[in-house]
Amino acid sequence: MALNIAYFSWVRERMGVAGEMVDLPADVGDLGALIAWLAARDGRGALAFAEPNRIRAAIDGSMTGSDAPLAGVGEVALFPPVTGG
Amino acid sequence: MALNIAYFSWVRERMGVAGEMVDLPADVGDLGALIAWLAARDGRGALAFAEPNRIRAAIDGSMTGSDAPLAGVGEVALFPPVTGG
Amino acid sequence: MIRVSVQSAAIDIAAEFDLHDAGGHGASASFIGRVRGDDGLAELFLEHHPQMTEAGLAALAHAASDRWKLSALTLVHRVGAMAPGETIVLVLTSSAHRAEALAAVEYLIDRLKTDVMLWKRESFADGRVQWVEEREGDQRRAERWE
Amino acid sequence: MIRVSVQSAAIDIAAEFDLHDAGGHGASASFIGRVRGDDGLAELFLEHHPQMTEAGLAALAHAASDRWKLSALTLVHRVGAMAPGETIVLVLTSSAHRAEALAAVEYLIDRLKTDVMLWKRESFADGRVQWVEEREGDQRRAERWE
Repeated sequence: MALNIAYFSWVRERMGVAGEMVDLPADVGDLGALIAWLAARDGRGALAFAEPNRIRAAIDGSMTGSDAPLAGVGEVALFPPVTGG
Repeated sequence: MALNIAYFSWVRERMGVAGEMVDLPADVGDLGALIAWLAARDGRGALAFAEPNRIRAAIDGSMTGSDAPLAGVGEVALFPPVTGG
Repeated sequence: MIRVSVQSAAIDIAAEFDLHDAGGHGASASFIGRVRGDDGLAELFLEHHPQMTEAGLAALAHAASDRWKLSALTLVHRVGAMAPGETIVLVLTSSAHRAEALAAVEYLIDRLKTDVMLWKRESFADGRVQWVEEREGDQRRAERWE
Repeated sequence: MIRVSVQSAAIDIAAEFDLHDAGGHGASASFIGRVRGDDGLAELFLEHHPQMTEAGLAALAHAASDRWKLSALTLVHRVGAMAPGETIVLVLTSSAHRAEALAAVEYLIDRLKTDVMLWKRESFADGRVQWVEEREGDQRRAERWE
């Protein structure tokens, strides 16, 4: 499955890109699995996602939990806790 | 004892004056007694102080309860509950 | 910096924000109360005690700055006659931290309604004139801070 | 009237108060957050998501206006690079009643800190650059509203 991922803040810096389109293996079905897959894929992923509990996610603009399914999703954003205001 | 009294809001209107200097009988020792004495003194006092629980007071600028003693006091203000803000 | 004013002139919100030195503080919170033109209200009159009202506001301002770490506090209350839409009161606080600025504003406006010698009189288009009654909710809100 | 803006231009407080139509409301409450120059901070940079940040602010604004009876709501957040003293965020609400205006401001600033896609990066005079960490207290304050 093709999926657009956007990265922000230090996740973006560690990944070295603001976003990418990935071709997801069939067994990566939810956000938690996506984060584990990115962490295992290469060195920059290992660095960015070393602490999955510090990663937050939004699917098509809505913040969501790590059990959110990926089927039919347009864009996933991965980032540290937000710090606006 | 001579005492300055200031009236505000509808207490002032019912008393017909913004203030007065009264010569207090010796047995009028606290605020509650002062209010009762004014209510008994004449018609306008009876009107203004018909409901003592609706009257608030300040002594020399500080809001105070009806058991506050009057000895040594400069000015007493009598008024309904405040409604600023 | 504490600024307290009881004034019969209109309250200039922008000028007060400037005076408050907005640029220097991490967080600023404000409350503005205005005359509501409900039920055909034509004029609101605020009666005050020439000295005690300002002293009451100043006491309140000092109580707030004892209670919270504030870098500035502005408390301006209008008195006399005003028309619907005009500003009755401005409360403005600044602090390094938002929680303190916000709490202080809420404290000041709550206590202002129960602790300061000010009385509102409403005049309506149909000729009715009435003194505003104390509201029980105001008393409860003010007591939260004790 | 709801106004939401995510902008890289400086926030003009006076203009926003005017736009908000201050004259027409009984009670207005505001919060202004500014860059603090603590520890030799030289620049604060706010990263955002071009579409989602504004959508998040709009969702928050609508949640507040569903929850309280507001006659106007302004929510302006700056993004990009800014210097100490500059305004990061302005929250401005109006209502017929003070409790609603004040509660809505507090809700908006609390949730803004946990629900909207914005990230702060600090650059210091000595060359250090760091992403601001989430504060536990912010999470607790935001959860009060659930």
